[in-house]
Amino acid sequence: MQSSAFLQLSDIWKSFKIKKQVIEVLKGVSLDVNKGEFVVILGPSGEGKTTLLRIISGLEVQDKGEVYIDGERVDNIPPKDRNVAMVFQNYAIYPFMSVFDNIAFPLKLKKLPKQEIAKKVREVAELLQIEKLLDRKPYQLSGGQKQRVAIARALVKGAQLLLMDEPLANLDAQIRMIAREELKELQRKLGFTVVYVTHDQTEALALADRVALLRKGVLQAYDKPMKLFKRPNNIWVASFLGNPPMNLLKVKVDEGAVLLDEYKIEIPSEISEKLKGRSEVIMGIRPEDIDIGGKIKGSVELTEPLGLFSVIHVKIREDEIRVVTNSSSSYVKGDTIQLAISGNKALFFDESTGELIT
Amino acid sequence: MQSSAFLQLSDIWKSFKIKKQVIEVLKGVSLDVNKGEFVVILGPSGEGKTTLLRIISGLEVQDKGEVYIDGERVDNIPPKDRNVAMVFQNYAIYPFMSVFDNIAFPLKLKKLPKQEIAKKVREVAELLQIEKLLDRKPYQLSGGQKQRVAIARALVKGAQLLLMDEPLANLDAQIRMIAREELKELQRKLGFTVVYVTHDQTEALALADRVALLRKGVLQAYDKPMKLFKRPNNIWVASFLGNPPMNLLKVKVDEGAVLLDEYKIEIPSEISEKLKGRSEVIMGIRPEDIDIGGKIKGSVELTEPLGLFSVIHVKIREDEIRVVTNSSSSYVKGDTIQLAISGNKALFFDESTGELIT
Amino acid sequence: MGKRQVIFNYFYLLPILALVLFLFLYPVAYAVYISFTNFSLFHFFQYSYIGFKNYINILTNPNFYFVELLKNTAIWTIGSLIPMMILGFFLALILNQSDLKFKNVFFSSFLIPWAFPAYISLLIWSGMWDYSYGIINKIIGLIGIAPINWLNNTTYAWVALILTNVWLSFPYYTSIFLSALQSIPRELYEIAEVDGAGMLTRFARITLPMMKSTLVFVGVSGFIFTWNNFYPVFILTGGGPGTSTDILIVYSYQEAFSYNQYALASAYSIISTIILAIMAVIMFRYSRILEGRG
Amino acid sequence: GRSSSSSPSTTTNTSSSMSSSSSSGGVSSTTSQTPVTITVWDTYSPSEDKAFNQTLAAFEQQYPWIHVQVTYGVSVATSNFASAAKAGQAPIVYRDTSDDAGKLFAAGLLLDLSQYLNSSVFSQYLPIAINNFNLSGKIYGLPDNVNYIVMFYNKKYVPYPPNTTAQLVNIALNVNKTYNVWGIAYGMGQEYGYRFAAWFAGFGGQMFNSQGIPQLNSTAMVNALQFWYNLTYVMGVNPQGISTTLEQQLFTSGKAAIIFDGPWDLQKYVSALGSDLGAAPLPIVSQTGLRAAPFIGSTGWVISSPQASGATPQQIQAALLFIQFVTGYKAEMNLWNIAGDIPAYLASYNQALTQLKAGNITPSYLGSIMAGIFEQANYGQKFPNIPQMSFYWNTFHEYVTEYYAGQITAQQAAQEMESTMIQQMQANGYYPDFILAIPDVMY
Amino acid sequence: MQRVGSKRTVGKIIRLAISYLVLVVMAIISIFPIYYIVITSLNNIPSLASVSLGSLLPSRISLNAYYDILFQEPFFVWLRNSLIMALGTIIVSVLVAFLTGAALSRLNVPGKKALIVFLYILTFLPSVATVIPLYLMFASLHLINTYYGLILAYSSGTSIFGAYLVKIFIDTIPPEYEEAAMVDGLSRFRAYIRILLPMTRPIVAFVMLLAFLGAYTDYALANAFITSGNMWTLTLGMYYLAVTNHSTLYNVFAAFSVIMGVPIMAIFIAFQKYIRNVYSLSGGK
Ligand SMILES: Nc1ncnc2c1ncn2[C@@H]1O[C@H](COP(=O)(O)OP(=O)(O)OP(=O)(O)O)[C@@H](O)[C@H]1O
Ligand SMILES: Nc1ncnc2c1ncn2[C@@H]1O[C@H](COP(=O)(O)OP(=O)(O)OP(=O)(O)O)[C@@H](O)[C@H]1O
Ligand SMILES: [Mg+2]
Ligand SMILES: [Mg+2]
Repeated sequence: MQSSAFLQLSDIWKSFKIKKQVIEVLKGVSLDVNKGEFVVILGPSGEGKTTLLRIISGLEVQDKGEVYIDGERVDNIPPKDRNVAMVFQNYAIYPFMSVFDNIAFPLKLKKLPKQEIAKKVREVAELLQIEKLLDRKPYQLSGGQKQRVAIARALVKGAQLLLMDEPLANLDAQIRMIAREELKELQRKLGFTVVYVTHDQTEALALADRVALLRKGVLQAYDKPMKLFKRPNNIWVASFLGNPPMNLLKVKVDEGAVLLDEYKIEIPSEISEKLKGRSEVIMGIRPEDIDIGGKIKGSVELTEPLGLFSVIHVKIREDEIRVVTNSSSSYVKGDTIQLAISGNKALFFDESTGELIT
Repeated sequence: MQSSAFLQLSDIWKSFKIKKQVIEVLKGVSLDVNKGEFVVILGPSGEGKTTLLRIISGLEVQDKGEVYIDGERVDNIPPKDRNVAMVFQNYAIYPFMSVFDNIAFPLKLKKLPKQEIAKKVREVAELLQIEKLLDRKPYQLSGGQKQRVAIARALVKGAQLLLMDEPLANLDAQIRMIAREELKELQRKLGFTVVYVTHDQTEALALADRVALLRKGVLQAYDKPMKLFKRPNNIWVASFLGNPPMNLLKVKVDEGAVLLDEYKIEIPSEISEKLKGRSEVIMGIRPEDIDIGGKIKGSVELTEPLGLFSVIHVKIREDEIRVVTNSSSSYVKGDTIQLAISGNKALFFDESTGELIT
Repeated sequence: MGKRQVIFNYFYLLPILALVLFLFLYPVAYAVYISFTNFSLFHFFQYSYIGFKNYINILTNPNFYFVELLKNTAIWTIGSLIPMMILGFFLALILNQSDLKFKNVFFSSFLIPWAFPAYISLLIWSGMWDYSYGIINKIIGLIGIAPINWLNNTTYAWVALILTNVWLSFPYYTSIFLSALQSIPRELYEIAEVDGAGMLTRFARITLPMMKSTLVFVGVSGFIFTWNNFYPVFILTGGGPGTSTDILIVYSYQEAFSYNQYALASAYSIISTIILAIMAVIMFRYSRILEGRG
Repeated sequence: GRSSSSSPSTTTNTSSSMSSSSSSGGVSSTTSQTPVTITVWDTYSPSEDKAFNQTLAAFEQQYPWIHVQVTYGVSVATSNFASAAKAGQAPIVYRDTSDDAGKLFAAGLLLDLSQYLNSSVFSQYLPIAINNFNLSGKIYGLPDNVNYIVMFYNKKYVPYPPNTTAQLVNIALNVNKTYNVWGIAYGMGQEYGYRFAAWFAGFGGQMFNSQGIPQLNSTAMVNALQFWYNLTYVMGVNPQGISTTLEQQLFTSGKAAIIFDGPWDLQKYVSALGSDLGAAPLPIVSQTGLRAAPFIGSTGWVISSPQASGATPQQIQAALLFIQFVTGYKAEMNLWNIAGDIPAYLASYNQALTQLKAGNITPSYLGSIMAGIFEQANYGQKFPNIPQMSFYWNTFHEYVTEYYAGQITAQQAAQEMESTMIQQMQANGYYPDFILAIPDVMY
Repeated sequence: MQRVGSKRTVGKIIRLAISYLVLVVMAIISIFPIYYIVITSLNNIPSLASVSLGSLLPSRISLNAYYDILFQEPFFVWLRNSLIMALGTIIVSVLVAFLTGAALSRLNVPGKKALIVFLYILTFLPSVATVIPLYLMFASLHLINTYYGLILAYSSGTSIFGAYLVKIFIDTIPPEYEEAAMVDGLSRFRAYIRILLPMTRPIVAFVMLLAFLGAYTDYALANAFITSGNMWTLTLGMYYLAVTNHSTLYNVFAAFSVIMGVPIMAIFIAFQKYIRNVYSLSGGK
């Protein structure tokens, strides 16, 4: 069963019992993470991301399946002996210890000499630019600072595997962006392996070497972020990624084209080939790939100016389409708008399974 | 002192005493909100946004200044008689009441007949698509659902003024976007006046008729969102808005141009006119207005793929510049890149006051 | 692996199991056993099994005062508990006002009755209730009330007992209630205020429901404690006048140590415990205070 | 506490002298006897302990092979003794009141001394004292004192000690009027019947008949109850609802003229009133012409049965020597001289009387006080030590408090006392099959 | 400066005035009996009867009673014994209550609720019924006149009640704190002791108080299981002085009460913060 991956999860199942009801949280998740890789597990809330991390760390024991770290099966090894470090969703900084003591804690447990502890703590604190806070108590820290302390505590151990559970979720948008950059930088510099959980796709795209999309206890996709973004392998992935996400429209297959209501959209012949024999498919088209000024008529429902660009919600019969435009355009509700959808920027999904056709 | 505005704040001052230390939170804030307007108060964490809302609702009493609602001075009127509705940062849903009872609460206080209460609750629940949840207890709700309950409770009163304190902050990115759209829709439909607090600028830009930027207890700016975005009136506003925000670079003023290090950037003559007599100014240029393929040479520090686009961090001497590009470009750290900055897309700020010059 | 962990988890309960079983299992078994015998000072080394005779006697023979004792125990327990909880709650509410000054001073002074050994306080109180020389009659004399023979009249004796007990116990209730009140999120009050609720409405609609589980827990444990609270009655009235303020626990004590009727005393105690246990289990069930979070 | 109140004399004889947990050890010489250790619970008061320690030292000198291991400061010990006995760990030697020890003896916890000592030993004690330790003809303890209540009065208010109740009432009324202090301090409200038994007898009552059946429902009881009710609630010369503690405080602080109490509290009264203190026997009840007769009780030393203490025959022998020694002439003279206990050992008693008559007591007013106390000994009744007696205290208390609380009449109280007591006895199996005949009343 | 909110100020003043009135009255009632005993202890007239309204302000102050207690009686032996028992009870109670509470709140132990209710109900049996069998048991185990016996006896009730309090408290602390420590290298048990225990400080302090009070102020058990004078606790010494010795020394009794009560009050006031925040101070926030 073993592979050369640094972390390997093999067919992990996990369920919880709450008041005699069994909730299946993970249903056969397999995942390989290479040494030095930064893997982000992305998925909606409550779909088992945290549970998966807890199984890796040993805080939770899977019902079925195996976990290997660095080639060794760790299922019978308690958390304290797995040599992983973890950053929790809510930081879990010990409120009764100073920042220094918080960071030094894992080292004290290893019974390192005092001087060495002080040295290591100072190093990692400098790395994270919190060397001035070492004497403070946690309640004297802002959210972003707490964050760094939690990360410092995880880093100081020198563990090869770092598990992070939505570490930036509680930060300001502003600070979040900076923290994100720093973290990525650090990981590159030190080369440790990271499994990072989030439900924020911007974060996932910015940080990940590979993104694992988790939904309903099953891995929906596991690939490079831009690959997933550009060619989502099913409609759920398509509808989950992107902000605003891809428009998904039911279309009729025609000779060399598809029909969106009465509008004909030409498609390249190699795609047309693959759609042969189907009467209806789901067409996916990114909002930014739709141009204004075409034949498809719709009425504007709402315009959201988002600074860099605006999102226009357009109603075409019963379909609502989101279009991203340059922010200088200013449509208001009720305006009629004409759109152009280019068939070679579109993706097509099977109508019943939702899988990508082409 | 009175104007025709529906809500008028006039020179509001407020300070708190904590252990004999006085913290000045608001330092003379004046704000007019018209009937039916959607005003967003935007600012970093801890700068007094919540405090301002609480003063409007009457939960806090200002040290100085006046509050008028619908022409009436309300400083002596307790919160319960101000006929405003409020949504708190953390929802504040009564944990022991069902969803129905939570929403019905303000109506029960008005001693409306039971049937009327039931009717109104049902109406507003349908509006927010939570009619199926009415029998649940709060702990059985997801974050997004709680959110809607809190909004429903605020709406059901039929108050003319709705105060909302980061109502969407705790939601998934996905749900947040949907909730945002619905809220805007609802406000348009029902026409109530909203004062909305957030530190998320995307939200502010998407929702606001006007945005009030609050910082250090002072209104930094108060204008239409796109106006602020495009022509921020000072460097703080410029650095705060946009994700990534505007690049701010110190440049030397030259004849008909400015100098970024050794690179000359031509500027239109009417701007050049205004910069006359200054030796150094701060140039603001949006990351998306910088093009790749020019004369300005830099080295790539980091590329963040963000789906729709990528952000490239470029180092030019000691300046770091963020550039937004099409996501198909793939630069890695250390690559040399050449940039073009067009002088007529740039803004210029006074070097010492930070105010917009042109 | 999971199974082994579950079994291992029982080790955490081992100390309390050991402690309580060690200190109670044998005594309880012994008490049950001798309650079926005629063990007393006069059947000391040789006593014999007499079946349910002690229980039948207690429950049917009017000389054993059972009905009266039960009634008195109920008066004592409920009569003390209700004013204690109301007063404790009321003071906690007052102390919980955010704009109140000198909170610590008042709170500290309220802790004093609790901090002083109850046993000593009771001796002080028995002096204070004295008819001719007690300070209480002197104080009520100041406002023109004739001296009252507190401890020698059933009604007044109950009043004195309950007031003393309230004095002894209200600090405990005040502190628990105060800390529970402080854990209620302030926003709940504020949103209600914005929604138009006045002070009384906020109390009835938010404070009370939010305090429910604390009130029930404190009520149940207070009920159990008061039911078995021996000293106040023992020291202040000794159950008098007559047996009109005698309660089960005090009477059992007298059976055991005045009459040396150990078997009867055990039977009384066991009946009392059974009644209490039934009520406790009902209250635990109903209140769900043992349920987990959420 | 109430258990102690059931017999006030119990509470007078306890102590806490903490000097050491064992005596000063026998002299090393192991003569012909093999060494033996006996355990002793000492219930003396601090002043009595001074006397006891002298006696103890003398004992160990005389019997060096007997090591006496004393536990000092044992208070309210009857129930503790019973618990220890149940565990087989009672002390070998113990000191208790004659009535409480009677219960223990009836329960089989104490040795029948008659089987070990011949009657010549018992005849060395005051007859009433040794008789206090006699149950059904068996002697279970050797007395070290006799105790009973007398009338103490404050000479500042009381011109002459009242000899009849009529005089008592008169003086009380007068004192009340003249000095605005209480005529009498007698806390009826908390009475358990020890002191009241004297008045009951004075009004012609008898607690048990010869079959051991209670005789409380009598006119004597009604009259006695009413007499005190009138003094308290009608004439108002006796304060309502006071405790024994408060009685003493009133008397010592000069706020009451007369108190009925035992010599065990003499020290307090002497130090508070000095030469103003007087003592006399309780008065004659004018209605009956009988003198109020207090219980004359004794405290004394007993030996646990082997089942209770696990004592060996050798230890029993040593214990017998010990209790004879600590109730002997020297020992009781020590107690009399140091603590003022009235001796139960005949020779000591006579010696004390002689001292009194010769006026050898200093200060001199103390002599007349002691004379008054000794005189009371002529007018007492035996303190019943039969097991039934234990039902008297609480029953009496229950109804006397109801009567004084105005809830029942005196007649009802008397009736209820008797019937309740009989019912209690029945319920607990002492009636009618477990009646112990009362030995002849001595006085 | 403008006057803002004057109408609301009136309501506030009335509310606060009533509050202060109630607080002052209750504070007086709380303190009065203790004041009364302090006054009596300083009064050389050893009598309850001599206490009048006027004597509430003493004219003559005397420390005789204190001298008598501290130097005429083996007070410090009693104090030592009381403190040893109280300390032992605190240690046992806190450890047992904490472990049990943690297990109740955190661990999956089937049947734990029923078990704990059962244990709790066992403790309902009044000491009247248990004192003799306990004596027999202690006697055969040689626990009479020992510190251990009493410490165990005191600890059982406090432990189980304390376990409930601890459980309710731990329920409010997110488990991630111990879990972080477990990942960092502690076993579950040690994580409880090193991390969870300090985080439950307020409730642990509260259980300590209950344990202290239970042991320090007990009379009944001490009287039953201690016969040897050098093992006496303060309450036994006090009972001896106040009751056995016929308490004419009312001021001595009062002084004893003061000496005994003051340390407890000091502890209470020092722990005030914790007592007040038992529920709200959970470290998680
Ligand atoms: N100890 C537990 N007992 C019972 N149910 C649990 C337990 N832990 C998690 N669950 C349930 O398992 C599901 C997955 O939880 P998990 O915490 O792994 O989700 P998540 O993906 O991390 O969500 P989020 O993004 O909100 O953190 C949820 O429905 C949750 O209620
Ligand atoms: N009741 C109070 N007592 C003392 N200081 C307070 C009080 N309320 C707010 N402050 C302080 O006033 C400042 C502004 O607080 P406010 O809650 O208005 O900020 P905010 O802009 O809403 O922040 P956030 O975005 O984090 O919610 C903060 O520094 C806060 O610590
Ligand atoms: Mg999670
Ligand atoms: Mg805020």
